[in-house]
Amino acid sequence: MSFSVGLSTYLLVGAMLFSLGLYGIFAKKNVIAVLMSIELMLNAVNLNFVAFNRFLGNESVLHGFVTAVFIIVLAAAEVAVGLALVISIYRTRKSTSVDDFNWLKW
Amino acid sequence: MFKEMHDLFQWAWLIPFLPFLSFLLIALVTRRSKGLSAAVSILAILSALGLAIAIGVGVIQSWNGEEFVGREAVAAANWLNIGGLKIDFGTIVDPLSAMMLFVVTLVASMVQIYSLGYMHGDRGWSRYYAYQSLFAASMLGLVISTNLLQLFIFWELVGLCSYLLIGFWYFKVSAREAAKKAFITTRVGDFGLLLGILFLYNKFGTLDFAALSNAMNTNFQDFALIGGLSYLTVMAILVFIGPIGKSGQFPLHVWLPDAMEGPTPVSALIHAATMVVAGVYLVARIYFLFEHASPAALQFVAGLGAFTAIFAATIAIAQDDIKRILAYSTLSQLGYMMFALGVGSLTASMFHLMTHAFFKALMFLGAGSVIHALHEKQNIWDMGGLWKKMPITGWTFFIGVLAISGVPPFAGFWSKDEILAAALHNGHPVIYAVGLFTAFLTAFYMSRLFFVAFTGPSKPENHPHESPWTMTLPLIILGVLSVVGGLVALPEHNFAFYVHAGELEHEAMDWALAGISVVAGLIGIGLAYTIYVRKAIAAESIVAKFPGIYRLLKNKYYVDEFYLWLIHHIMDGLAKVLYWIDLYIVDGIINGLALFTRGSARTLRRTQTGQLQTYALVFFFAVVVIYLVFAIGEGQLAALNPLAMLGGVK
Amino acid sequence: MSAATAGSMILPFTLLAPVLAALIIVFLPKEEGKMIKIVAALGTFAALALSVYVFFAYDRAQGGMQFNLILPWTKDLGVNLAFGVDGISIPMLVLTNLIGFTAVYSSWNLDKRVKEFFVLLLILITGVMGTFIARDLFIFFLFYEIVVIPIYIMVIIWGSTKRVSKEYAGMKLTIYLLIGSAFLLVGLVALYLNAKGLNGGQGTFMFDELAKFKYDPTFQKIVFGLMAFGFGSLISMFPFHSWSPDGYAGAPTAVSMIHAGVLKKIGGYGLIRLGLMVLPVGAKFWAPVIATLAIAGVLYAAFIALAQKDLKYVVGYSSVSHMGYVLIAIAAFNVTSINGAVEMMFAHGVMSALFFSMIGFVYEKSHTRNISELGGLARQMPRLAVGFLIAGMASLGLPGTVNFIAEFTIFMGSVRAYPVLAILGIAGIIFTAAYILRTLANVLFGPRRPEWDHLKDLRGPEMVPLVVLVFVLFVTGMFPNIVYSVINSGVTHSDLSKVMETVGLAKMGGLF
Amino acid sequence: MFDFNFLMLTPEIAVAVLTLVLLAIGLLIPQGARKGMMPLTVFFLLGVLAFSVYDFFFGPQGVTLGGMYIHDQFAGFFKILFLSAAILVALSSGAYVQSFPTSRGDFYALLMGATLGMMLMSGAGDLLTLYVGLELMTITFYILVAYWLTEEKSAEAGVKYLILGAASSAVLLYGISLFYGMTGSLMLTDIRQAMFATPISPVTILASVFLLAGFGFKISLVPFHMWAADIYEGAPTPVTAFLAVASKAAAFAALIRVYVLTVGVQTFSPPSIGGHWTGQNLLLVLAALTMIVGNLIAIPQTNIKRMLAFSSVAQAGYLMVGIIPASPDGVKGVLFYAMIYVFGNMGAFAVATHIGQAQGSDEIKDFAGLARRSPVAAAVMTASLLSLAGIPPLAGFVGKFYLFSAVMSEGFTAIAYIGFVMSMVSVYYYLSVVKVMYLTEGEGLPLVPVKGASKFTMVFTMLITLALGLYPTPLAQMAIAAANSLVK
Repeated sequence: MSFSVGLSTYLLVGAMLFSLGLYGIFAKKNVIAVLMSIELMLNAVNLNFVAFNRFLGNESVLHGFVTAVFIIVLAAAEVAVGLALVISIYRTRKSTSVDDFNWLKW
Repeated sequence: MFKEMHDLFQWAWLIPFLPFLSFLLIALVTRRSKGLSAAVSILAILSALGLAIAIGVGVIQSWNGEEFVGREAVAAANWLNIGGLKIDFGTIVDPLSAMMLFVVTLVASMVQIYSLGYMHGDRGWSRYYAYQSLFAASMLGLVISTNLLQLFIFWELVGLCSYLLIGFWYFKVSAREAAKKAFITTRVGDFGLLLGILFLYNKFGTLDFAALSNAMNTNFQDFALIGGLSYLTVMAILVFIGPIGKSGQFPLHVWLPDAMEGPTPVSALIHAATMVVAGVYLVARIYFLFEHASPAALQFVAGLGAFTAIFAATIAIAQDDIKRILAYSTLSQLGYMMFALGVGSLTASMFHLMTHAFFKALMFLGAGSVIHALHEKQNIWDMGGLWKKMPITGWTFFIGVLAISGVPPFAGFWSKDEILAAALHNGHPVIYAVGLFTAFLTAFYMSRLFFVAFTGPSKPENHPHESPWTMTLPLIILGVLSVVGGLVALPEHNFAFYVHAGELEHEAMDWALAGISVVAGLIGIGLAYTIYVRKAIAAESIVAKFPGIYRLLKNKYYVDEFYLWLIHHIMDGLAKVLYWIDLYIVDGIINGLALFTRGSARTLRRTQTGQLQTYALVFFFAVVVIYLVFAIGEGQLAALNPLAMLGGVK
Repeated sequence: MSAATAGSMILPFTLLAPVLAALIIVFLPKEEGKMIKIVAALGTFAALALSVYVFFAYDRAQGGMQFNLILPWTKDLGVNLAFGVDGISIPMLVLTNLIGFTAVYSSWNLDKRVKEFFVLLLILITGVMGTFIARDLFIFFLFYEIVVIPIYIMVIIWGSTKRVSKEYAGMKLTIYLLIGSAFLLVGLVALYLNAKGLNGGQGTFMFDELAKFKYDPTFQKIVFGLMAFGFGSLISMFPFHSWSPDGYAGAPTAVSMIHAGVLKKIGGYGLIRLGLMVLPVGAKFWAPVIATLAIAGVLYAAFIALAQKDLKYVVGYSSVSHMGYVLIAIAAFNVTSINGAVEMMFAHGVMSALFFSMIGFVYEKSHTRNISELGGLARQMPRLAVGFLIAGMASLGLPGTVNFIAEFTIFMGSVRAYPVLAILGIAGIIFTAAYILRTLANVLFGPRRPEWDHLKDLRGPEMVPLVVLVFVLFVTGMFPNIVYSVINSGVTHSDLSKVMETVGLAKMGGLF
Repeated sequence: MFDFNFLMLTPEIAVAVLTLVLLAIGLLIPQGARKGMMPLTVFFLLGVLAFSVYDFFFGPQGVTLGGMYIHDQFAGFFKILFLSAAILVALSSGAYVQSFPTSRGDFYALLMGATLGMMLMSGAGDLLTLYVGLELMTITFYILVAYWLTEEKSAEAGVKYLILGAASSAVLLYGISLFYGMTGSLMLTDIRQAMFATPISPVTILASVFLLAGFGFKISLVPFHMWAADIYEGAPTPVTAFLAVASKAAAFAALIRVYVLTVGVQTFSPPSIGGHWTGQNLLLVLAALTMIVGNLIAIPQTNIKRMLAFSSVAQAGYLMVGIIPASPDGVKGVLFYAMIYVFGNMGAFAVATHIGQAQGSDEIKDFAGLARRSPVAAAVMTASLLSLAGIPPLAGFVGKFYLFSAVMSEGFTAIAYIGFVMSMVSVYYYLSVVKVMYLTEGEGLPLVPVKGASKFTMVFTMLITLALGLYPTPLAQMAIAAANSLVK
């Protein structure tokens, strides 16, 4: 059976990445890890964009690529803020486990 | 100035209005000063009396022996006028109302004068006269009403006055309860009367007596309504329920004896002479309804009246309280009047109404003077030998006894005889027999009362003294009237000429019947004499012979007990049950809903665990669910294949 | 209309009088209790005087809406700020101000947070008044909901806790009526949209314009059902009445007076103005149900009143019972009965205001409303006893008081449509007499109780409610045409009479 | 061919400049001398507001940046909304911000950043712009929420918001990417065209569901609402206020534009414009759920901010109702309600801010006797809450009337029942606050008179709420114009 790398493959990979990230969000207890999982999801989206842009013909229009760049930038910003917050909460709570962040409830 | 006396008729409205005015005056102005209040009130009622006499004379003048040529209902004013309901108020002057006006104003003024002495020094003096005036106004208004609604309104108002006056000494629990009982019991009767009024209006579009009777005379087709009774019969009976309550017919008679809690003059005026006969008057007013109705209606009236007559008389035998005896005798006499109407003799009934007013008022006032003298003692066995100490009271009371016992030539003789004659001649032998026996009983218990209270040795602890002239004067006047009051029935100027329904139906004096009833009366008196004066037969021995019957009579056939049971166990029980339902079911459902809401809120609140991973989980789970629901809803089952979304892309 | 152009600003002025008073009070220092009360009294009196003027100036022969003032308000919705009165609303308007005026005097001895109390009271009066003079459904509803919150605050602050806590009573009152009004609102929107459709996309809320359209029968049935629930729970129609006894028991005197006196009547008024006039077919469909519930309520509440120990509960249940008469009259749906319904609302308003006012004084002086603890008060407080007695007599429909006229008319009208139900209802007068007389006897009469010897009888300002209300009760009762001339012109001149000719239930003579 | 019309971007540019200026000031001027930043912000914003109001009525309408940025009255309306919200927040936060331990100045810079992001969202003509605006707003909010460094709750709220927010925007992005894949463009107009051609398929459904989830998170639509309460409670009260009114409104702006222009087509919109019943019913169910859950959970709350959080969840439900019919009336209702919601909520939050700052507590029981301790605050709180509950004569009633009459005219009656009944239920918990404020005398609690800017804010919001309730016409006209500029 012949196996050609086509759009579907990229999308499949993207979907897998996304799901992995999702799993990370649910399963990981360390906030840092959770942040990384979110990065995974965003990269999955990037992969989608790039792949679409590549495979939908019309190379001259770079919307997909541009968007990917934008996302990367914003993700970086997000992570920066995220880490800062983690540090600030770690100062007081001496923990980075999401399970401990449950003072606010009900 | 009036050319003819009947020019006065248009001023008839003044008769109730004057007392009403005095009521307002007393209530608003002269409240503080006792003398003024009494003066105003008595002045008003006396001038009303004068007017009533004048109008009476006018009526007699305008009577040519065949028909009444005076102006009847004086022009009426519109009182209520809305879509589908129009009521005019007016005054009617005819022999019937003229007679009633005279009786009422007379007795009322007697009583008010009498009260000067009787109520002397009571702290409620002004209130008393205000009530008296209000009552006079309402009663007179009732008498001259031209239509059923107007009559009903005053009917209720006299009820109110009766309530207020029975409960005049409101701090006495007994008085308070009696007043309440009186109001509610008569209210039951009013319920029927009101229904009658409503249905009559809806059928005939008017409540005016004349108009109604015209409507019935002219091509009105009576029709069967329910239970084989015709429409008019049902109406007649409904309307008659009112009188049952007001005139204390069985089974709504229970309030009248208790009403004796009021001051004695009140009992004389309201619960003997005037208000209680309002029922009789009402039936007389709409007699045409009964005539058009099937005989069943009148038979009902006759039967109930006769039963009440004998029923009350038997109770009276076993009573010891002087006022209660008189009360039961009143009930009995009212029964007399009712069955007189029932057997078709309006004349006789009205005649008896008048004479009874005289001698019963007389006896009540007499009793009052006795009670006054003995400082509120009412049990006849605590009295005795009063005749010598209180001659005027004694003599007048004796006249009253003879009158009610039907001894000629006293007033009662004529009227009672006319009733009995009517009963027999109109073919009601049973009723006649009952009436006759009642006459005997009446004579017996009244003379029992008299002998026990007035003759015999006087009790040492009593220091009775004759009452002041304010009290004895009315006694004398009424006494005279009780003697001569019946003579109007003598053939040459016959009562029936004045008061009758439809064609002249006057019983020619039937001396045979008269003899029989006189004998019955005399036997009664004699029996009482032998038992209570001669002591030939010991009352105790009779009691011992029939203990059951005695207890039954003594306890008034346990009717009151039955009603009490009904009220306390049935009505209040139901009330409690319904209240429970209201609290725990009707309201319970509401509170339940509120509880449910709050409960579910508290549960939902627990979903906010504060765990951000839970939140994320919920988020994505929701996404998946929505996606699947949507896809399946749109029949995109391919969505169930995880890769389908890729395949979908070009 | 001549009268309209002549006095078209008079209704807004009537409405503004209490508002003005409230504003003045806001700027008075809160220590000036006396001054505040006087200002409130003046404001309500001005409103009363104006509305009485309207009452007499109204052209009965011409009928219809008069003293109109119509300003376009919200164009996109088609709301008009429209005021106007006809024979049905005038008695309600007068009643409102009558009770408002006397309510001020019934609260004369109040000394707790006087300022807030009277401001809220005046707002309350304004709101109620507004509902009765509004010619626009939207404005009507607006005013109706304005009153809800002041009542809540007044109940929880100045109320009294007896069988239920005042917080509970207030919240129950508020939420119950609001939920009712929620369904009402749905019906209202539906009606508006439907009329908009029939009107070619131009929305309108004017009552008389809404009444012009012929709505689809099923639609009418649904919407009238919603209104029957909304207005029905407001007029405490069995079984949606359970807020009212608790509410009155918890509320301060003035609120009880206004709530039982007029606020309730908005329900009946709405049913007539909106239900009968706009949705006759729906009304006819629901009439038997309403009539049955009404009579059930009459007897049910009368019996429950027999079992009450707290004065306010007695009157609370009795008002439920009396409203049953109004409802059956509305359901009977003929000229006479509608006349009676409006008259009954007026009569019951005056009577219950008097009753609650007297009870308020009793409670204020003796600090108890428990019937068994009272007794023989006629000796210590004769004036109060007179008022109490008259209120009682009025409530059992004694001739001479306006209540008798109202009941008689209602019976007359409803007997034509529902003979059997009417007879049952009339039987209610017996039980009414029973519980009223019991209450009177146990509170006023009976042996003198030394513990009440210290009570002071009514005097000075306290006499105002007694005198005014009793006067109205008797004058309108002895000369019924005074009020009926207005009501009757309202009923016969409005579209109502036409509607009733077409779909009315009036069977002249009826079964009998 | 590449048009770049500065005139249309004036407000955005102005706010951007302000942001940078504030940042610069924050760097240059020493801590002590930064009292002036609040007034500076406010007055500047007032100018911008004035301009955008003028712009709304008389300014040029059109599309710029090759369609990436739309400048119509719809966007204009929302810009006015954001600016007024920002002004009110700034005004009411003065004292509160002063009590921050550090870097008080940057607070306003961040506020402006968020505002800028919102304005971008409301004007975005393609999904990328939309996303950038969204992130600009959200990321600044992450910081703002956690701004109170010493307050641990604040930090926790920040972290939660960050993680959940980022995850949700990842979902949003994934949806966007799918749309891009299906249509080959990010322009809303192009997407609309393409979607008309495309038959409904699992992908289109998934894409639109993801988009819905992304926006749903921002507008706290049940079941994407879980974060709201915690964040609202943890964040500094002014931030909560801004979050509750402005960011929600911004999300709604974006949602409406996307929903009405693109996603609506063939998925969530009424069949009349090519949608599907399932989508409609799903939205109805979600809206109903939002109203019910929000109102119910609000009942047992004891913390004013948490209570307001759930109430704002419920409000999102009401707004959602207006979107469903995708009709001019509906959109008009949403716009109107969103605007009055700003004033209603800002009033409540201003009082909450004041109390929180003066008494250091957000518990409802600490409002005891407020009627005596600060009549103004109590009155404003009452008015605002009742407006949120939709009690006449306050603006909330008219707003609800618009929303529900719009949806009922499309034939959805059940949702109207739920809506009206739930809003009456909401009266229950609103009134319990009123009860606390008026019933007790609040012995032992300090007098907390309001003064200055915050007093102005409170009274102003109350007056607006009352005025719009009594005479809604002006705002209604604006809303109609805006709605018509969007929905042809």
